[in-house]
Amino acid sequence: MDSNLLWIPLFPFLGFLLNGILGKRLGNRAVSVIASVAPLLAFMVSFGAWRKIIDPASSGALHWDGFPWIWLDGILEIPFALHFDGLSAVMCLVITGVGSLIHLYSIGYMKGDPGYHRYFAYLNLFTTFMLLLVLGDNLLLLFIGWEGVGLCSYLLIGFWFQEDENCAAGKKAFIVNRVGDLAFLLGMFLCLIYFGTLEMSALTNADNIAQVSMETTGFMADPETGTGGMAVITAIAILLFIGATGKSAQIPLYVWLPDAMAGPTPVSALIHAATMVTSGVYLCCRLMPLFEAAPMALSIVAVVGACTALLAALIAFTQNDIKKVLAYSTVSQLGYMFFAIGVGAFSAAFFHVVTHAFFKALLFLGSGAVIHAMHHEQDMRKMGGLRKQLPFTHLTFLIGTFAIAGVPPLAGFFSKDEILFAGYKAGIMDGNSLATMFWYVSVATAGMTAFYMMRCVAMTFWGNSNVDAKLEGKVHEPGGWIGFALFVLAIASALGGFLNVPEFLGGHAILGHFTGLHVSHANMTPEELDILHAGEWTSMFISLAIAGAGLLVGYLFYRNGSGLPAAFRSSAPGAFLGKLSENKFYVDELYAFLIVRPFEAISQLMHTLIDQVLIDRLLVGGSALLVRGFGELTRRMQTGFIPGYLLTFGCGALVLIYILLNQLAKGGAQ
Amino acid sequence: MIPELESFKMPILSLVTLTPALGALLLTLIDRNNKALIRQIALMVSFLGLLFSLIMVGNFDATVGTMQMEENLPWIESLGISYHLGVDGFSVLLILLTSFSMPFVFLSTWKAVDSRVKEFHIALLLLQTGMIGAFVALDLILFYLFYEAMLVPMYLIIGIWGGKDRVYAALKFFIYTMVGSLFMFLAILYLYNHAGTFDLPLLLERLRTTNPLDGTQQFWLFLAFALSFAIKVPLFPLHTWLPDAHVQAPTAGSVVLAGVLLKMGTYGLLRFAIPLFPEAAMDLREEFCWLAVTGIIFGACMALVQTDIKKLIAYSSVSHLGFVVLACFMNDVESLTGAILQMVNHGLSTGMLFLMIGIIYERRHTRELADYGGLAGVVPVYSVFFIIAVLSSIGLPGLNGFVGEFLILFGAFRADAVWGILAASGVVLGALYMLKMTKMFLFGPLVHDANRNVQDLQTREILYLSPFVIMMVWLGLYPSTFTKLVQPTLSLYVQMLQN
Amino acid sequence: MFSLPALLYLSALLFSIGIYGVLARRNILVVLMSLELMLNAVNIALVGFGRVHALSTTSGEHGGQIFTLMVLAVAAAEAAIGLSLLLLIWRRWKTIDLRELCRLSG
Amino acid sequence: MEPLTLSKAEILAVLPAGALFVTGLIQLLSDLGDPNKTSRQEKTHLAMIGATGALVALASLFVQGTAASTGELYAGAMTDDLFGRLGAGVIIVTSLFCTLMAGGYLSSSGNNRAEFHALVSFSAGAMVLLCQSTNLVSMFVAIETLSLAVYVLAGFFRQQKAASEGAFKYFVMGAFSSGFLLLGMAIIYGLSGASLSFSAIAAAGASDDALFAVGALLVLIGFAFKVGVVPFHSWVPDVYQGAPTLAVGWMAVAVKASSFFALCRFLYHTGGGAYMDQILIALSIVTMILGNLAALNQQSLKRMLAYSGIAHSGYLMIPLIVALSGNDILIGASLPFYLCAYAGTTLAAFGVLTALSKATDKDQLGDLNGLAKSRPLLALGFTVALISLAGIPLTAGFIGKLMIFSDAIGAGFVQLAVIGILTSLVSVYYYLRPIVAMWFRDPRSSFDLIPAPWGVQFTVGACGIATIVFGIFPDWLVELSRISVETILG
Repeated sequence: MDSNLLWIPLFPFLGFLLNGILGKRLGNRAVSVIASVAPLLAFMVSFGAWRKIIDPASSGALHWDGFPWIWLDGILEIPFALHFDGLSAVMCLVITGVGSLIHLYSIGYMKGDPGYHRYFAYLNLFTTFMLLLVLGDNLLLLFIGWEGVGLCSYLLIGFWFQEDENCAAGKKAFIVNRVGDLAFLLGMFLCLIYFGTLEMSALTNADNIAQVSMETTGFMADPETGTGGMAVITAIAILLFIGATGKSAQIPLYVWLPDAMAGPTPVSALIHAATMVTSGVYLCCRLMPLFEAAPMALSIVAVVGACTALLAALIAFTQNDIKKVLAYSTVSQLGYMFFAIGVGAFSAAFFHVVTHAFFKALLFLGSGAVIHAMHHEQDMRKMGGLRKQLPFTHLTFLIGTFAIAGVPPLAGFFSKDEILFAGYKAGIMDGNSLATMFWYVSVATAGMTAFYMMRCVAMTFWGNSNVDAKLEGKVHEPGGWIGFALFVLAIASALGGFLNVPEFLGGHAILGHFTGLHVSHANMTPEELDILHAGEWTSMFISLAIAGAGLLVGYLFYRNGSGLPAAFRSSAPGAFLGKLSENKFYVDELYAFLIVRPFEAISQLMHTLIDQVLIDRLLVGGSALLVRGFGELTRRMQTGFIPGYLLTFGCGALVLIYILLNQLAKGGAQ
Repeated sequence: MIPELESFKMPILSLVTLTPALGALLLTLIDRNNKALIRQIALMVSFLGLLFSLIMVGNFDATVGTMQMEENLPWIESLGISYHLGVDGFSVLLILLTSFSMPFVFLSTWKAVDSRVKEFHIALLLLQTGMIGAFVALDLILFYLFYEAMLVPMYLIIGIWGGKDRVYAALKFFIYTMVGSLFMFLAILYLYNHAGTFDLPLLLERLRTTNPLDGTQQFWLFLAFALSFAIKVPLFPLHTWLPDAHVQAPTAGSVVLAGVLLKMGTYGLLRFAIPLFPEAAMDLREEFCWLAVTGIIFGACMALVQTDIKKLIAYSSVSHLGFVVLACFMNDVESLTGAILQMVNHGLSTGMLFLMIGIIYERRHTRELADYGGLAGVVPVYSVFFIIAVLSSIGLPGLNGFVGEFLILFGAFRADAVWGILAASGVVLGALYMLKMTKMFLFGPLVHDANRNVQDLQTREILYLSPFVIMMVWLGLYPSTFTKLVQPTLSLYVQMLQN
Repeated sequence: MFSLPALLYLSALLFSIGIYGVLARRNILVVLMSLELMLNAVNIALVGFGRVHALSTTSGEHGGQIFTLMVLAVAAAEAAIGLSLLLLIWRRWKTIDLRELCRLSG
Repeated sequence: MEPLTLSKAEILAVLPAGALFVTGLIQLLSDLGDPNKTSRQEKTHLAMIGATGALVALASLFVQGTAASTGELYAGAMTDDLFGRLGAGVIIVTSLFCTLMAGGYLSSSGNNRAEFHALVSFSAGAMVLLCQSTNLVSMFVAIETLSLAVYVLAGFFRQQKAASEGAFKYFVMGAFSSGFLLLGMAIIYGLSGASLSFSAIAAAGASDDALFAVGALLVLIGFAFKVGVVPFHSWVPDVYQGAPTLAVGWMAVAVKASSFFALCRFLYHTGGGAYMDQILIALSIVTMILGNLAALNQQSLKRMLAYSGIAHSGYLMIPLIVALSGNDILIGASLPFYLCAYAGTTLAAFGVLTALSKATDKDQLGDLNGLAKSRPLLALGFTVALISLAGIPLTAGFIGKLMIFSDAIGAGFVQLAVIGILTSLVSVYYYLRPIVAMWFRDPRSSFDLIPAPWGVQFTVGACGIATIVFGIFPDWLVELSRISVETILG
């Protein structure tokens, strides 16, 4: 019971309230202070909490019982409770740490924007929800954060709401996420039904999982026979994973993330690179035992992850918007993480979350610095040669690039290597052909990552300047908080890998142990361990080679004066692939063609046909018309003609008498 | 703090119910030209009503599920009709919702309605009595009386102070509602002749023990009741009166209609139709659930293609109340709690949305989405409130809408995964049309010059919108304040149905 | 010779003629006469019944005859009203054709 | 032969009707001289004194006790029981209100003859007798007397073509139906063996005879004509439209009420013969449907109310059916209540029309446009009346419908209740149309009221309030109706 935990999300929330309500009156300076201090305070509280749980004497976790939330005594008890263990500690530190830096960065970046206080309010709110997401002790509370960050993402993508595109992108992000959330919700329902609770500890409890795995009637089984359907545990895992594909931009729901780049760049860094998009991975790690109990689900995760990684990398090849490149790179890296999860390497996935947070934030902030310096020019074709004007930015960006490409000993090297090894082990070493195939995919993707990042660097910083003449001379290094943030993140990207140095390299996999995701090798025989280490070495060399190759090819292609890209594009397959890649494989168009437009057309059609014509005109209006028609008919029967009236009278009387006599003849008097 | 009823011997339910009617009576004595005084008195009366309902809630014993604060007086003895009021978990929140929204409705009309002010306020106050009365009535005829008594003022409100096609809309509203309620009336009379009483508790007792109904009787009687309530809800495909009524009604009318009146339908299902005829309800459960699910999706699809904001929100009501109907047919405490919360939530969020549309309509005199766009820059405060209402409406966790939807969807999913999935897809669609509307309404470039000088919210408007926001957050983060009140009754109810 | 059936047949015949007259004739005057005929046809039956009952009971019951007298009075009043209406119609409409009085309808 | 002596009860029993007849005679006499010598007020006052006198006389009947029947008076020609008194009360009060309204109405139409008052008084007297009559002769005479008076009333505005047409239609058809009525009575008399009074007929066991059913049917047809039951209804809309508005109000309320009271007594006493209930069911269904449907598209308010009146006759037959069906007979008590409620609301409705009509021409739906803006109270009164007619709660009309349909269901006639409900639904539409016109539309014309409108306003107000009061606290009237029906059943 530690109610101090509440302060972690509460500080940013207070910042949000202050800035949101009073922001306009406080002035930009006060807003900046409040906004940046809030996550810093949260960082400090998290840090304190972290110190507490690494104390060997502690239980390794802090817990705040909170208050009843959705609470029906004895029926459904979901508290508003926070839980702080290794996994959430790391996430909290990353969120508040990187978050604080980005807040600071934003002070410089957003200077002079009319929505200054609004921006920081949103950012603080985001931090709040993100922290709630990682601290939530049950899935539903996590879901508050989950949707909350989605909301902030929506608001921040559409931050410059005067542009239609920005709002459309925000809307798209929210809706696509909602689709994922739908599955998440259903997953939670299944958990509630079969586990009877949403508490993390219960969902990861081995006994509970074993019990649910024994469930014979599958999900969506035929109600009569009880057969068919999917194993419950698998269904839960898949549904939750679909939820994760929404938030973490995986196939098929990744389409929103590239569009989300419409928001301010620090937002892209914080939300769409470092923190929010990794929450899907966090979710899977959080529920590791559950996922592990569903191997089929895991293989789906792996396949989806690897495919996403590949697809996004392919698209990244031809993007000219610097942020789009980074966005696809993010999608690709997220795909990596899911691939890792799919092959059972939760620790590696989570490790990659952390390192990715560092270097991707760095890259985005670097790109932001460029964009800022270029007065909101994002097209790389109009850059080039910026190395001279922006040497510091160039340096940090390069560090980020090498980190993501996997150059040792930068952060990305360790995490990516671990992932590739996991694939290697699951595929080649364990002899699983599917895993092998997707291991190849992931290896190829690693090379491609190095390639397109190199392309990005070369187009932006190297070579000849293509900068607009009007801007020439105005481009200069951003200083102040922007530089500071870049600096800190560059260091983190460089050194972050040492958090989890694998055992074969003499490390202790600290992070893996700390978060409890590490698969222990303690029960292996020395021989097995040797084989394992041999594999690890092999895998490392492969990954090194592929990263190096990627970087080299990239450099050769895009170094100054190289005609290779043009030559490639002029070849037939090159032109075809280039077009595909440039147009993002037409996925957006496909969705529009298959889902969005038919849906709207059908809605419109239903509105006209069913709602207006069938129900309102035909049924409602028709019955009214019918009644009124009869009314008119009866009215017309009143002719005003006395003989007619008398005849009616007489006939009426006669008919009645006739009927009566008939009845009497038949039945006699009653 | 809260006055103890025992010491006062206050007929608190009568006070809550009849205060507005007495206020209306008082208003008749006031000079029609003294508009300010009329408005103030109406406001004060509604606040008094709120005060009484707060006292009522304060004295509500959350530990028992049976009827409380009952008042049972003989009324028309010769016809067996009694003045029997009572409150339990089903009604307590709805009464509170009604009393809560009325003062703000009155505040919202200060500028909007300037012709026949006196009649308008009298109609609204009578409407309030009708609504609360329907929630507390435990005698079938008394209920029917209040149920119908709502009809006439609402009809007048739409017809007199409404928009261009108000006559058509009002007539449609009236006839539609009458179709259902007359059949219910017949069913009530049938029940009386069958079991010899109009008194609900007594009737429930007798139907289970001494005077059971056979299958056919149950079937038809249930249909009669359900038809009436389904129209009121409105359940697909009986919903076409709602868009027209909403669009034509003045703001206050829309708010009351969406906020409270529609709940009469689902409340009626829970209070009367299902417990009186449990077997028929079980037999027809599938059909009604399918209709509800269809309504959820259909309403959302319709909302998606609307260009009139009020119409859009009207269709969203069809969708949202589909959830409630779905939950009404799930006999478990979770769903039913969800149903009641969702009723309150819908009242808050849709009520607030209509209030806000009313505010902008006062300034711009159009409800076409195409006439707006880019307002967020012009009216930032307004936009914030609007977005909060939208978020509440699409069920963002942490706000009120989520809690109800979660419970309902859970219940539905547990009963039949297909229903759960289809209904839950309504949540996605909800986000779709709501955000589409928000985008067209608030965001994007400011294309119409007329929107350039729109005034932002005034203090009075902020004042009556803020309580809605507070309630939304309260219900979203600490719903147990309210679920506590509801749960014992629901547990009893579920037990009763299971026997 | 008193025969109730014969009287009744006569009565029925006259009544039918009256009905026919009312239904088929267009002259208001003839219609009025037919209406009188109907009433008086019934009178015949009443007188007949009255006689039978007066004979069969010892109490000196003369209901039928009294009834007949009453009906005669009523018929006279009716005729008066009818004729005055006829006059009115003639003044306002300049017709005594039943079929032309059809302005009010619907 | 017994000496001709009158008991106290016999004298008291004829007093109300007597007062009315005397008033009528005095009015006629006052017209004999110079019509302009006695002023409008004096005639009105006289009529009111007469009606009040009748009311006092009615009250004095209660000296003999409230409930119990005094048995047969005047050798079985009439009786004095609560049922009859209730009917008489409705009629006298209605005549009082009509008199109140008459002054201004008549002077606005330029007609100042006391004849109007005389005719109302005569017909009222006849109606009171009709309610009290217990044998065939007195019933026939009463019904013919009232008819004759009402024929003249219908054509009261002699100068108008429409009035003369309506009156003549009424007369021809009325006389035609009288023939049927009389034939029926003759048959019953012939079968019953020397008795004219209902109780004697019942006692003679004549109702078991097959032919009795024919006789009863013919009597029913006579009454069906009076109350406007389909297919004997054709006169109603035309006469209502042509006749003076006030006279229509009087006809709509009093003729219908008294006829129903008498029919009720006749049927309850004699049992109605074989298959009577089925005939009534058929007539009731046809009447409810046709009346409501035909009212739907009317532009003339008077025609609309005429058809609505026809429809209500259909509803009013349900209690008779219920009573005849042999089920718990007491539930037939809804008839007097419904009639009272109907009387109040109809009076209010016609009161408004009277107030607005300078002569009879202003009865188009559109003429009401915007009434609520210029004459809110009249509009309110009319609205209450319409809502009550539609059977919406908090009005007496609702309670009436409740009792009728409840009785129908209780006696097992669910189909009647269903049809009743369906047709009421239809009726809601046309009752709403005037409300729409009054409240929702902008004024098209000015609303000049007739002179001395206070009488009308008082009537509308009193009837409107009574409609609401009996809608909320109907207990007293319900009990009264119940006891009164009990009395005729003995």
